[in-house]
Amino acid sequence: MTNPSDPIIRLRGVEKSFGAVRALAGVSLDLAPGECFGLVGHNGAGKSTLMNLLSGNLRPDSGSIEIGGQDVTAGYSPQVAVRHGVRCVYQELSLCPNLTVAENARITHPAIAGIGWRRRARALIGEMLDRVFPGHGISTDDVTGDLSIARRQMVEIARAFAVTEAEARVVILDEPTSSLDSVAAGKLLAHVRRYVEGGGTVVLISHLLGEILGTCDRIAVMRDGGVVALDAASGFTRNSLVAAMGSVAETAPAAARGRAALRDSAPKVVEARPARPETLSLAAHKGEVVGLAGLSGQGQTELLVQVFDHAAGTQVGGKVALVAGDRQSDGIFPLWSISQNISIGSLRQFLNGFLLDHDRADAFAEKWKERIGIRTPDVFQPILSLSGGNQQKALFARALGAPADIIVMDDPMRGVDVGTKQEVYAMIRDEAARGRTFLWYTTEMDELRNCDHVYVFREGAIVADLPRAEMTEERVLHASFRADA
Amino acid sequence: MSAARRLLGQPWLWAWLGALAVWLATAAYTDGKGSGEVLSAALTFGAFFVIVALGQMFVITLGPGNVDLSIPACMTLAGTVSMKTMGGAAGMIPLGLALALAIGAAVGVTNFALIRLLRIPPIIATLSASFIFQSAAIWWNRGLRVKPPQPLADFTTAKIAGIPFIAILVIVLALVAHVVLTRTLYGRGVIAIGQNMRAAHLAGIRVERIRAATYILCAALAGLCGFLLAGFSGGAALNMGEEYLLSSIAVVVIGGTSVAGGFANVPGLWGAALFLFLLVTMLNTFGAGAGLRMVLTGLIIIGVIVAASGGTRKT
Amino acid sequence: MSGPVSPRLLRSLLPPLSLAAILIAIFYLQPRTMSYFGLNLLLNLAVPIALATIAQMFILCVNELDLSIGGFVSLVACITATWLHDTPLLGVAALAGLIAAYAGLGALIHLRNLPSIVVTLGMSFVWLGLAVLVLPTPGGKAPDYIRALMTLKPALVPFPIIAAVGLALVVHLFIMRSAWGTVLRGAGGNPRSLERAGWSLLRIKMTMFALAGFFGVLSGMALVGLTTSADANIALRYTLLSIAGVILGGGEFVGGRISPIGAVIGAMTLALAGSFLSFLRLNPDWQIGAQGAILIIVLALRVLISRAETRT
Amino acid sequence: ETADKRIALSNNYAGNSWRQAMLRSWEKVTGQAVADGQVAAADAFTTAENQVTEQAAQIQNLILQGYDAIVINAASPEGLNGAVKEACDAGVTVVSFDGIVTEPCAWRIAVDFKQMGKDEVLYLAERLPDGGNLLEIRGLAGVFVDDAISAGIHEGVAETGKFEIVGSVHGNWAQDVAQKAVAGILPSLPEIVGVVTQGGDGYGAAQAIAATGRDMPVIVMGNRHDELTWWKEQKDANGYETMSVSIAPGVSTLAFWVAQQILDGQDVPKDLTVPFLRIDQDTLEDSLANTEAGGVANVEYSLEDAKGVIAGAM
Ligand SMILES: Nc1ncnc2c1ncn2[C@@H]1O[C@H](COP(=O)(O)OP(=O)(O)OP(=O)(O)O)[C@@H](O)[C@H]1O
Ligand SMILES: Nc1ncnc2c1ncn2[C@@H]1O[C@H](COP(=O)(O)OP(=O)(O)OP(=O)(O)O)[C@@H](O)[C@H]1O
Ligand SMILES: [Mg+2]
Ligand SMILES: [Mg+2]
Repeated sequence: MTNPSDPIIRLRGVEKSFGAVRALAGVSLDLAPGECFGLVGHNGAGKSTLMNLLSGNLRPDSGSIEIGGQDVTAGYSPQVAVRHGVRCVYQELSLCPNLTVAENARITHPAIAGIGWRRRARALIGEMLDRVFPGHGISTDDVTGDLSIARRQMVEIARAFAVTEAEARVVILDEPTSSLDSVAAGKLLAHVRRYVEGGGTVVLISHLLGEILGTCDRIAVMRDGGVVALDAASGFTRNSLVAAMGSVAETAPAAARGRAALRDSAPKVVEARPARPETLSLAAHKGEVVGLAGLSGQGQTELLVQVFDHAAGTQVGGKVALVAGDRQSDGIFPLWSISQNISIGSLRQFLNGFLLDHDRADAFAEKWKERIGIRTPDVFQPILSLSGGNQQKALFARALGAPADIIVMDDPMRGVDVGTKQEVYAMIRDEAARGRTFLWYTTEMDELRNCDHVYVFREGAIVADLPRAEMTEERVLHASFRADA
Repeated sequence: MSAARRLLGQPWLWAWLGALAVWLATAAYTDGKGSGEVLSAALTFGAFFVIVALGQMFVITLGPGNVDLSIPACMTLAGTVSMKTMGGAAGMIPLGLALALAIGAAVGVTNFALIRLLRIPPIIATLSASFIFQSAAIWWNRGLRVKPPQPLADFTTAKIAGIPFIAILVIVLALVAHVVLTRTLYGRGVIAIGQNMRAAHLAGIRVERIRAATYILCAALAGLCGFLLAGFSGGAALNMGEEYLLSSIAVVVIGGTSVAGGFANVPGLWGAALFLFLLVTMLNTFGAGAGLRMVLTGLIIIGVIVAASGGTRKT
Repeated sequence: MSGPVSPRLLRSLLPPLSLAAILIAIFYLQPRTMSYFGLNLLLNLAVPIALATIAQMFILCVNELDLSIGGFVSLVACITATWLHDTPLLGVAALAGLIAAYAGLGALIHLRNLPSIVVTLGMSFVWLGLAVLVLPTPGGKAPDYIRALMTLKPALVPFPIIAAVGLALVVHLFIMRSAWGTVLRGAGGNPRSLERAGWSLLRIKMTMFALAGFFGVLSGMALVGLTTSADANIALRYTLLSIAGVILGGGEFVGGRISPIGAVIGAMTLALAGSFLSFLRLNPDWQIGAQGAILIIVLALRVLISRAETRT
Repeated sequence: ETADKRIALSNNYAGNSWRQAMLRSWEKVTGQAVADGQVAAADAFTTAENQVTEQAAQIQNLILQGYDAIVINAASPEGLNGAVKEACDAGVTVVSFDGIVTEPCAWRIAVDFKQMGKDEVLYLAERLPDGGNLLEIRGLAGVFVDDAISAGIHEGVAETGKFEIVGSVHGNWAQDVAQKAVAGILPSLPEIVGVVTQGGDGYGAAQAIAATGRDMPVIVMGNRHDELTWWKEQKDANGYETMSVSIAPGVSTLAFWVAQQILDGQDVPKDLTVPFLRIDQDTLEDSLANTEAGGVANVEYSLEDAKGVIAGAM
């Protein structure tokens, strides 16, 4: 049903630079109606920039954009994009937290106005939520700021697919599943398939290659601002995608490393219980990597913060550093440079008496930039000049560089590309071998395989306690859902 | 070329340019007569503004909504209590100074307790508390103006080679504040909190300790200013701090510190303090009536802010 | 067992509860106030404050702060008592011009990305200076129709109460319920999202500032209707009162979280708090301090109650 | 007979020494009157920030509290007329002083501020027959007292024809503000022979002028203790001569007795005038001795004094 000869969107030689950074170096792409188009690439490859051009939020430095055969480059803006049916779900959420779900729908659908608009908005967004995420548990009168990040993501996605007078012809999803657990992600991908089968076009950006391979019709691989491979999905395998992105091919996570013995030999450094009745408690021993699993938003973050704060009722033997997952609200200092963002976690090391030695702090940041591979000319650039994934790497550098015995990680791999992930996994294993303890909340099953011990969370409580040897995907999923649900 | 651009990017530049411009305009109007003396006066009075603005700068840097509106009341309370306690006796000066600082610290603790324990927004908390401090000052000595000890009066009005001694003192104070802001854990913490309080907490910064210290520092500086100003102007009056309410904010922001928090600079404070004093002086010299003078003051402040913004988005 | 009450509902009940508490305290201290005449006297000066608070609310809604509203209301009062009285056409034009100036201020703040605190700080000097120029010494005279309106004695319910309820409802319907108002509030919650959805932030800011200017003008006119004449410093306190009123009413400084009904109630509460104090007959030394104390107590109650609610 | 009558003081500002002295005189005199059973109550109420709206609300509250008379020091001569009218309509006697109100139903104990300003210039004309340049320190812009005194000064300058006002600054009736404003404008001014002030700002001006090393001009003082002390020091050191004039804070007690007399059914004219309190070279020592350190030269009124003032106006 794909008909490449009659594209709905045609990009020709699009270029975009931010100062010295060349984010896009002449990209040409065609998007056909009725296809799901996958876009993958390392962090900072230019994927989000390309989508921002497509949705009118950035102007290309050169090149042209055609929609439905019409050249819209001159004066292209979000308004024009919306008029042509181009919708976008951004990498950073863009709901108004002070408005209800229904009111947020009104923001992107100007057609909902006049008498009875509220009823229509409720119906519109409610139906779409039911369609995409059945059993979502969101009321259209909920204020979005009160929702968990996963539910906000659902609202945002449903809003993009909803149709009023302006049709939705092209929906861009920039890492839509990064905050969703696997069940919700599965529902979304199923909806994407239904949607494209109905003739719509979806651009799907994701670092989860399985998702891309399983959902998309065609896949483009980006590297350093250009498209380096473009083919039907069937023409790629996981390994060939990784190879095209320029990352080392993924190796299977180190299997059980015979570290189960840690539980018996090493001292216990963390003992924590969620504030819920009928919960197991979590323990971590020195040098262990402990996984926190379950659907998203089941109390994992709260427990991590509890450990971080040395809250009453938790026993924590050592200094704690945290890697934030929600980097905008929990991690980044937006006015600071990369160097300042990295070194803030370990400032005490750079004191000469009372005064900070900035040179030492910068050298430290530079070292970590190299070590963790942050893509930037130098560490004095503002942190916001980094792509989402690279910002996340800076947060990793902050925590790993800090003089902490215990590192808690709040779903830290959101938006990190495969190559980097492998490097970070290796780094975590090294650090653990040196005696650091990790508490690692993740929504990705693959990552749990890096853990020595896994606790599954449900509704704020710990419901399963699985040593590495006993952990299987089935057992985790089984524990994640209530028996009666 | 790039040096010029770096200079243009400095947040304090516009305040200094503004100060220079109004000073030159005044000098041109009077054919240069007395412009040295004007500068000397500007240094003296600017010094008082800078003392309180240093504290206000740290508070404002803590982030949106953080501001200390109790500065005038704190100055009055510290000024009246210390003057009355010293009773004009030279030997009591150290005690008076300690008392002024202690009152400032107590005011800061009160402010922070309201903000932290009762979770009242700082703008309202400090304003409400200021009424109580003002009442305390009234109750303490019923508005009597006790004279400062002579050595204190001499100290605050002394000049070295035409430069007011107090200005030198405050320049040193500003240097210390600059180092504190840029080179200490505390300064780093303040700036981090101003950008994102939750992220600062999760990066291991002692958020509440730093916030408390900042409100206490600000009030202590206001206490110091009240003490020195009372010494300078021959006694503490109940309304002595009134002017410092809006001026302290204006000096901080014209000086290039971000009202959205997380970004501060000290050199701009001096520039802005001189600018505000010289601006009023210029308009007085031109003989502008009160109404016109206020209109022009407002428009020129806005003009400087517009010039300094350079259209960049920050926040 | 009854269903759980949403914390948001409880939070929104707090302002009316504090208003009721303070009203009951006043009735207890001075039963005479519990009459048509008493309520009228008790509340009529709260009407201009409520209008100024609504003006401030529009500004706070888009994450700005207006430190000039007091000076602005003073200027409006001066113009109302002079030009609007003597040469109505000129007066109307001047007031319309002031609203336009407010909209322009919004545009300036948005386009140059200026901190509104400083711009409005500067404007507070400008408004006050203009007020001194318009009316160098106190005086002037309120136009008769404004005076007549403000001293209206409708049957049964005193005018200030009708005015407050009407104001709260009209603004609530507009900003909280209408489709357009939703967009305006959204601009406070996440301006970037609005921009991406194709709304012009410039127009939104200008609209909000113009609305603030409009209610500022109403406030000044209502004030002159009560005082019968104006002076340049007449309403300087409104700046802080209006901010406190919005906060007392459950609004927040950032994020577009506002409540017009709360704001009107907050303004009333503040006005009554002052009266409550004078009924207590405190020692003059502490009367000023007590004004601060009562603000603190009312706000602290707000926090304590909402903390207790979240615990259950 | 007023033993069961209740009188309230409505004051609009308490933030300077003059107002504090006024409140204390009120407390002292009325406290005695209450103790003697001359009236049932005489409570003082004050608001914080010199604001019409707050004072109007305060007056309305006093009406509700059922006071028989309200004595007002008003924030504005016109702005309170609405509230004052309401008080009169409710049968409350209203007596205004210092800051008077123009509402016809109220009594006024006025000081001729314009004359006070004019007297300053007339004094200077006498002292400095050759005339010269003057510096004017004004009060708070937009307040009628400031305007009235300034108008008197300008009238005096025009009438005597000897002086030119070369500089005018607003000192907001505050020591430190005056000092700052004068220090700023002074360097640009030619030689000054006299400084005309409004009270509370003379000492600040003297400090600012002393700091420049200029010859000390004749500064008209405003009865504050620090001003008088400074004058005395100068007088002893170099025979410095000037005068000092202001309104006595104790005028609040006169207003109290007038209100009491009205409640007593006496016939009192609506407009009374009190003389301002003037201190000259030869009365300086006496006045200084009678002024509390840090306070303001004061005169308190007794019932007999009040009766005298009323009789004088008939
Ligand atoms: N506003 C900006 N200012 C400066 N540089 C920018 C800006 N936005 C993006 N860049 C740079 O452009 C390049 C491409 O960034 P982009 O966000 O498109 O990457 P991405 O492929 O989406 O990466 P990720 O997978 O990490 O989200 C990066 O090097 C980034 O640092
Ligand atoms: N668990 C949390 N999650 C999110 N934000 C938090 C959390 N705990 C604290 N904060 C935020 O950080 C602020 C600072 O709290 P924090 O515990 O860091 O204070 P602190 O500086 O460590 O105090 P102290 O110096 O007394 O130990 C709090 O006011 C709150 O806004
Ligand atoms: Mg991206
Ligand atoms: Mg702590």
